[in-house]
Amino acid sequence: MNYPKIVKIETQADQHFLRPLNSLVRALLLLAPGLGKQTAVVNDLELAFNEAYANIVEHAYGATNKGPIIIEITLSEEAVEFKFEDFGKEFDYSLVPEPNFERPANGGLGVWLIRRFMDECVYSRENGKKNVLRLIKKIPAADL
Amino acid sequence: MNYPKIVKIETQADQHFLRPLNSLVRALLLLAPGLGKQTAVVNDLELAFNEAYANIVEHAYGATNKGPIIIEITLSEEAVEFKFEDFGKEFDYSLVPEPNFERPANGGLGVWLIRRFMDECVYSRENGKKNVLRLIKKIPAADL
Amino acid sequence: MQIVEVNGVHIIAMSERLDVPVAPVLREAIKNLVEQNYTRVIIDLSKTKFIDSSGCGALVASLRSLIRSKGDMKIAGPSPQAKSLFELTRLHRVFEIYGNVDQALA
Amino acid sequence: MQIVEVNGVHIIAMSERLDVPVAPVLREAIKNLVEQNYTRVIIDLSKTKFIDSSGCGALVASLRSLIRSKGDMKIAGPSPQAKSLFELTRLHRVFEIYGNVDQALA
Ligand SMILES: Nc1ncnc2c1ncn2[C@@H]1O[C@H](COP(=O)(O)OP(=O)(O)O)[C@@H](O)[C@H]1O
Ligand SMILES: Nc1ncnc2c1ncn2[C@@H]1O[C@H](COP(=O)(O)OP(=O)(O)O)[C@@H](O)[C@H]1O
Repeated sequence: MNYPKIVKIETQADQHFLRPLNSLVRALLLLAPGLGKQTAVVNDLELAFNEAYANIVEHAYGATNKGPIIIEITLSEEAVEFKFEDFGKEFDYSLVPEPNFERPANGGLGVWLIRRFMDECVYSRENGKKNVLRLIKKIPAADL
Repeated sequence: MNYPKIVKIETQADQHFLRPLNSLVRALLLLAPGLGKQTAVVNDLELAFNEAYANIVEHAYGATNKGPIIIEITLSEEAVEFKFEDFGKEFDYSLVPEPNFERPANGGLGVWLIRRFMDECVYSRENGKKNVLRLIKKIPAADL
Repeated sequence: MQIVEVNGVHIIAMSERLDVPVAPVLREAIKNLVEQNYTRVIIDLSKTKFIDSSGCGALVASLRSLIRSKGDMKIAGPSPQAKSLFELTRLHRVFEIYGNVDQALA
Repeated sequence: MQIVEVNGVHIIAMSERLDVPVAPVLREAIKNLVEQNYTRVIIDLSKTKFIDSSGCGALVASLRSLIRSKGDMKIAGPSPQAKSLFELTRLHRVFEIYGNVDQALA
């Protein structure tokens, strides 16, 4: 099979699509070379994907603002990349504080989990209107 | 929730993507208004989607020719539409003969099943290079 | 999501996913129970394969609201994904976690 | 896909999907059995939730090749989706279909 394999998806920003997209991502990951048996890594990647999409719907667009989310998933033999593009609010991921683990809250874990599960989390604002978030994880060697 | 809901997907033509795409389609359909409890209809739609994608990979492109498949899924309250676009061989779906049910063969059921499960199956060749296949199914009223 | 009552304890069995679409449903269910003064709850996660941050948030909010009403909340049967998420977020120190509903009831 | 032998009958248990990626694997497995003169086969579909036209094609090809070698092929435990597909394509008149493997073995 020839790598990288790339899937592009575009939806309106809508939590409705979270579960169908997660199903696609999970099935894709389980077919990736080196990930099929690493359920824990697949779980982490699915969660990171889920948090990033959910945040864009909830925070970049919010209840009143609507627009598309454009996703590109790249599977190679070494890494998995999720790229998200949206036209909502500008946002600096690096400003999100660490959660206060001594005082658990009703939220505030999503960005921390994304960072924790992915090796790279790169955000850029393009042309003053597009948010681009690239999440990359190197595929760990399977313990045999 | 606001309908229609539209998802666009683009992949290289590759049977590798069949199962992940089927997972997405199935999960989307189960969320569509009026389809959640109609498992048999969801099965039929999933199968039609699967056959159309598989045929484009195998027949429109084939082993040597490579190119993208662009999919648009539209869920409305009345209908489900799958639109497939590819840049492979031209093909007239209406020329596919009925299977010979007296003499079962190793193949030749795909297009017949698509027609059988969908209400409309419209093919067009655009600009002498693009194949566009639109499959539409009206959502049947659920038997209560 | 399904709720049954056993000896004054309400067991809320979550379905396959505890994520953005269901997190508010869980919070609403807890609110309704607290309003009726039912404050002893077990959240049964034995069918739940996937929890996300909104699910964790809903569990924290539920626990808080039950404790505020002098009740308690136990979590039963988390999957490996749920367990490792609770540990990572230190929520395993905050939640009372049991292997299954029977153990949580005992 | 898993193959076990019981009293000279080979039971091939298909996994969740009998579709484009596995159809050729099934055909290859049948070819290997026939080459070794094992021609009595049960295809166990009890775990299989989804069959497509390539799956039907592989079953027809398998049946043909086994009959040509004076063997037989039974299908056990098809799901509602598989059953309705077999009926629609009239394959239920061609296949010997049983509720489960035990009935097919009996
Ligand atoms: N894509 C985004 N666009 C704008 N703001 C965001 C985005 N993602 C996260 N945020 C902001 O960062 C905060 C922390 O996000 P997160 O860790 O996911 O927790 P939560 O979503 O539960 O608040 C959010 O409350 C929001 O203010
Ligand atoms: N998208 C397509 N592009 C070109 N040819 C096609 C396409 N789909 C089907 N065909 C042709 O129609 C025939 C019948 O297709 P189908 O009913 O799916 O059966 P099968 O794929 O098993 O042959 C194929 O063998 C192929 O020649």
